Amino acid sequence: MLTCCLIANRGEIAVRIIRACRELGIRAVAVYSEADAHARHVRMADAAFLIGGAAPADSYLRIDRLLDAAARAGCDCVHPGYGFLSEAESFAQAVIDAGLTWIGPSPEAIRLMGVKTDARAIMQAADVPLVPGFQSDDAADEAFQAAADRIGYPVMVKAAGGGGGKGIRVVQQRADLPDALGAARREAQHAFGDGRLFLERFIERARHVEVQVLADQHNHIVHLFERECSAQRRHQKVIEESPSPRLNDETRARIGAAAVEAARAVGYVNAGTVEFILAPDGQFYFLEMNTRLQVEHPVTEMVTGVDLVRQQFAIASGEPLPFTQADLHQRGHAVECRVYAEDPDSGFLPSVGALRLFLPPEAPGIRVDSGVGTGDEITRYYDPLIAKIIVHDMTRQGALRRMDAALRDTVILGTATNLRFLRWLISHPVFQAGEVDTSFIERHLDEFRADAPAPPDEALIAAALHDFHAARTRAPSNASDSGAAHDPWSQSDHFRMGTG
Amino acid sequence: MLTCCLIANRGEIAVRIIRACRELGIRAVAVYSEADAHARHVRMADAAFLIGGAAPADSYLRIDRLLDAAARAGCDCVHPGYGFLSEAESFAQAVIDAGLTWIGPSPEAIRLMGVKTDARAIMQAADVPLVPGFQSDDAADEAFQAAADRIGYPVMVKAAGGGGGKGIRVVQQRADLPDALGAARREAQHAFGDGRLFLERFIERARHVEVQVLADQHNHIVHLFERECSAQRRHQKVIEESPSPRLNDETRARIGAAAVEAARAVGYVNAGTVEFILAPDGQFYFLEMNTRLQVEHPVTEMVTGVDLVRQQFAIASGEPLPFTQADLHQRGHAVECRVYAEDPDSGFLPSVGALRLFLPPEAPGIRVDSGVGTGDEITRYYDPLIAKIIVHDMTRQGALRRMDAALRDTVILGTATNLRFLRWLISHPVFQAGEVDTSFIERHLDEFRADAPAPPDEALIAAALHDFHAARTRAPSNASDSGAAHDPWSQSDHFRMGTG
Amino acid sequence: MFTYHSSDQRITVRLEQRADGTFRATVGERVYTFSAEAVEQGWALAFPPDGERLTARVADDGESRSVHLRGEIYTFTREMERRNRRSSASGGGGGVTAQMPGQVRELLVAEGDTVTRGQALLILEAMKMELRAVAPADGVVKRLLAGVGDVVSRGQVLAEIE
Amino acid sequence: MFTYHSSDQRITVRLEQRADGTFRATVGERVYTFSAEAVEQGWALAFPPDGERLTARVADDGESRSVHLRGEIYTFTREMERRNRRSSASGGGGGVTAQMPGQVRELLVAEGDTVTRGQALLILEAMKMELRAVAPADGVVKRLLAGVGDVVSRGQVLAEIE
Repeated sequence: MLTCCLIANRGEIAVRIIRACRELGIRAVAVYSEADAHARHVRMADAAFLIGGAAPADSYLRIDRLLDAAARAGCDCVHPGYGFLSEAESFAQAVIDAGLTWIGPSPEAIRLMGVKTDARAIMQAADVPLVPGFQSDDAADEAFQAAADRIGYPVMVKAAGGGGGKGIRVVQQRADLPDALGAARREAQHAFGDGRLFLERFIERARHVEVQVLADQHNHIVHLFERECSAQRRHQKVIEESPSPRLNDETRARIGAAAVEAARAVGYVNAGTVEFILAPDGQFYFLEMNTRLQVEHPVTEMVTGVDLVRQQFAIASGEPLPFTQADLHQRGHAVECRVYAEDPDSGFLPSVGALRLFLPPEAPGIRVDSGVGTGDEITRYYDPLIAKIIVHDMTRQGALRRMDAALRDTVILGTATNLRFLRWLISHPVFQAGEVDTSFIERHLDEFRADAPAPPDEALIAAALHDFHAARTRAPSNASDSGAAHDPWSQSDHFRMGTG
Repeated sequence: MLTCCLIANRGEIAVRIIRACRELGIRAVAVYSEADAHARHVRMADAAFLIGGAAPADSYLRIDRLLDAAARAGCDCVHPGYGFLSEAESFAQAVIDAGLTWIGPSPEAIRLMGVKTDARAIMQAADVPLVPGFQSDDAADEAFQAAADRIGYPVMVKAAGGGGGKGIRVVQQRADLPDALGAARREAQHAFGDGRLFLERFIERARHVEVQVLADQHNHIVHLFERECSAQRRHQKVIEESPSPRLNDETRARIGAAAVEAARAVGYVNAGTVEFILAPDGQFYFLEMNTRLQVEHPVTEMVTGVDLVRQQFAIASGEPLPFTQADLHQRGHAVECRVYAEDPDSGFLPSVGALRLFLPPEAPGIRVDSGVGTGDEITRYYDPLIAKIIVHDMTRQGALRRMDAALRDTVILGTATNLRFLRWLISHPVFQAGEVDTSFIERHLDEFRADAPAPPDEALIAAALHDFHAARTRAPSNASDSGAAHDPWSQSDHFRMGTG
Repeated sequence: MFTYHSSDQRITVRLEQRADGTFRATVGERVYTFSAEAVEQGWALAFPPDGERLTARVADDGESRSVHLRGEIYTFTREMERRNRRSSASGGGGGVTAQMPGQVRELLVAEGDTVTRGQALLILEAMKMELRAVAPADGVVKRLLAGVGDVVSRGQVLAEIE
Repeated sequence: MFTYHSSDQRITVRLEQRADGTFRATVGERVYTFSAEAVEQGWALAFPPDGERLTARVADDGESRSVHLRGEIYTFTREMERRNRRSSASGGGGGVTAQMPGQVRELLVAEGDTVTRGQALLILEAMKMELRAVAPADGVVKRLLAGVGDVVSRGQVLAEIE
């Protein structure tokens, strides 16, 4: 039995894990950087430890300090969340070496899937379909050139050592390859400390479909069906859904089986996601495996009824999976929108600042996962995710309608957000038809009018009511310096709510 | 296509219906009594009409004013919710006569199921199992006496004209029958204007199991499985769940089929609930049919994935059911707790007053249906329901654990609540074992310690922080007269929240 | 009176509470009647009082105002009353400004009236107190810039004396 | 200092903020160190500052206080400072009370000191202002009832002069 968990993360995923701990009766221990001293995950935890400065390299990436906090709190397990050290073999190993339980796959599985070229080789051996490509750890540009000619253009140059869209170049014609290799190598070296590259055929109008797997310590592996994540802007997922709107049952069964084979090939244990490219002709190809919980895991939870985070703890405790593949079914349709503090009007730049007001939507079939609330700061140090809004309904059409109502009801004032962009996207006929591919947003972004409309008179009247009321009820101590906002002795009374 | 709905109700069910309207693109028109001028359902609606004084007879039961509001707002349909006029044949008929669509069954079906003795006769003809009993519109006490001797003791005296626990007497022995008949007759006459009685065998340690049905206008009737509602205090449901923890698959199939037959026998259309008594020997007997949406409908929504309120609108629009019986499955386990403003320490009397603070629980798998928020009043005029907390999880054990976490996280200050009682009940070994019958709470209530424990030092410290802070930030205009609380010009700034 | 800027537009909003508790707003030239009720960080409004209901949420940050209404967020700026404008007006001997936000309860003079220094010009009600706005100097009431029922903000010019 | 009544118990709570921003509370005879942060209608507390964290929600209604803590609701009453107690104390010539809630910044006298009417006894800081508590009459400081760092409520007796 696990009794006390160090959560080596921040934001909404730390909050999500704390909630799972509450239900399991596990003590939840948070860590935080100086920038997160007042963050929601710190307030919610049963204990919290400061582990360094705002920069991730000085805090959330400091293995020594994380383990020190775990020791001081008496933790017996560590959950890494996603991002930060969640896919760091060295962290998993250090946790295990410290005598703690790692809520995730073995360091060996992380390593095998972490180097994209190694993963390709293992998948090839396991008969998991791969995009035609070329890989070599020490190939000269000439060898890449010859391989690209063989694979055919357009061809994609990718980094062997990492993911997340970094180090990727699409080369349309032969003449552009040398420059692309140079640029991708520099970017990969900078991002991952590993300049190795590989080539893949570039599949046009491809979709991104991924499969959730769960594997216990007793050789049971199941998949929890697919998530469609083709709505991406610059390789970053924006909206995810399950089921995929364009997968027939036969392909669904095959892609699920392929994901299970991929996991089995590396002796995978715990929750993981196998990502595939789906070509317009219905063929799918292994892309990579994420050896951790995924941002978009809630859509799978809603269509399968399985609590993935609780299952992660159960698996790490040695419990067998409580279901077989035959017990699992997709029911209804779930959609997730990632609401970011970013400004579509200025190229989607992060919009930092205080959330003057955040009222999440609430209604049957809506779930909101968020790490912030009214008054919290969106800082420049971390991902500017405000909330994940997830809806579930019997049909895709119903779920999209529910999402539109949810986005409409979401009130976020104080920072710019992508809410209007999300509403534009889900209402687009191509999205409604379920025919978005991974480059759809780039191709159609000019259709989105980012500039906000002029305020109607009702908005001006509401502002006038606010200004009049604010002037009347402002306390005499005008303590509105935000630096002191968290000190109860100088608390600003800027935020107030009516008795209505 | 329905475009504008008059919601002839208040509180959480009015809010629930407004939310369904939002998703369907239907304009939601609220009505309110003078006591509800600032109620949440009024604030959320697209339009709202005052229909009279606080007493239901002067507002929510006034058919003339409801129809007048519908006409003024240009409504084309009426949703009655539950309670009030939802099972009034006369209201359904008046709505139809006014040329509007009634979101519910036909007046005829309401009438047939409304008189309990008539309903018994129809069920008998339809081969739906009935508790052995005796009914006669004009029987003298002697005839009842003879019938009671035949049925056997204990025997139950019930009112023919109504439900809700009124007019019910359990008679343990022959000598007590005459007094019981007299008392029940007076109570029934007073409550329903109908003093007719009937007898039923009293089944000891009985459970209350009900079946949700949906019927469209094209002769399709399905059931959405059962709800277990045995946790009752004085015939009022406290906790409901689905599936029933003690129904085997064979009985589940038979009770579902019986409910469909019951609905078919009265030509039922729209959503309804057939209530059964389940005897310890596994036999079930028809109790009554509720010809409306039920308070506890969310547990069915969570285990079946069907939005019952949206289906009500679809059925009333003439749409066929989008599924057959074979498409419907129960998945996981859902539990609902009714959180009331009532004081278990003084016999569960309603605790009226302002909700000084209401923070509903939020986490994956938790749904909260509520018609009130912080600052709202719980008045003596209506049901003191604050919120329905509904949880869903893969297993009953998981759902109960989740419910305990949800109840723990529910913050309600300002009125007494039954939260501690609910937590006591779900943690009771008999409830955990799924073996509660309808008289369990009465038998075991003395085990519940209603008096709150003494405050720990942390609570006193928190109060001291509050008092110090409140004194410092109180605005100079001490406008705390609650009568003016809703006038923005004299708004009290009593409720404030920190910037943390 | 409140003044806002959106894009290159300058829009004034004048609020007035009526005897029955409902409001009248004049936005530029357009007049609205409505009811308003304070709700969490915003206002439940109905245009007109028995008409369409909507909830507006408002936040401010310095001069910036953002309003959430019908699923859309509108951002604009408030033109703040400038200290120097007020002082220059009174420097000219003639601007009478509101000392606190409130509602004009009664006008005691009319345009063209001759007034003496310290004479009460109008009564302002705010925070359950009455406040008299007085003439800063002897002169003639050139312009009255507020009417009975008007809601005025701190520093707003109420009258000009020449 | 704050006084509460629960059942038949009378419990006093004394708060003190320390230089590092954390707090010390004395509840009856028991001493706690903790950190506190304002959150929506309550406090995020940690006992001690790097120890167990919990969130307490507080509401008041007249003298009644209710606190939600670890899933339980506790209700008790606050003993309010009585006007007449204050006046009777000062009527005796000697009670010095806090004019506003705040924190004791500095003690300027010690018990036993002779003071003259109007002499500053201690400095109270509140709402970013400093306030001097002065002797109401000539006399000797009989008792000092507050120490540096103490958080005091309005009307609380700070010193007695004889």
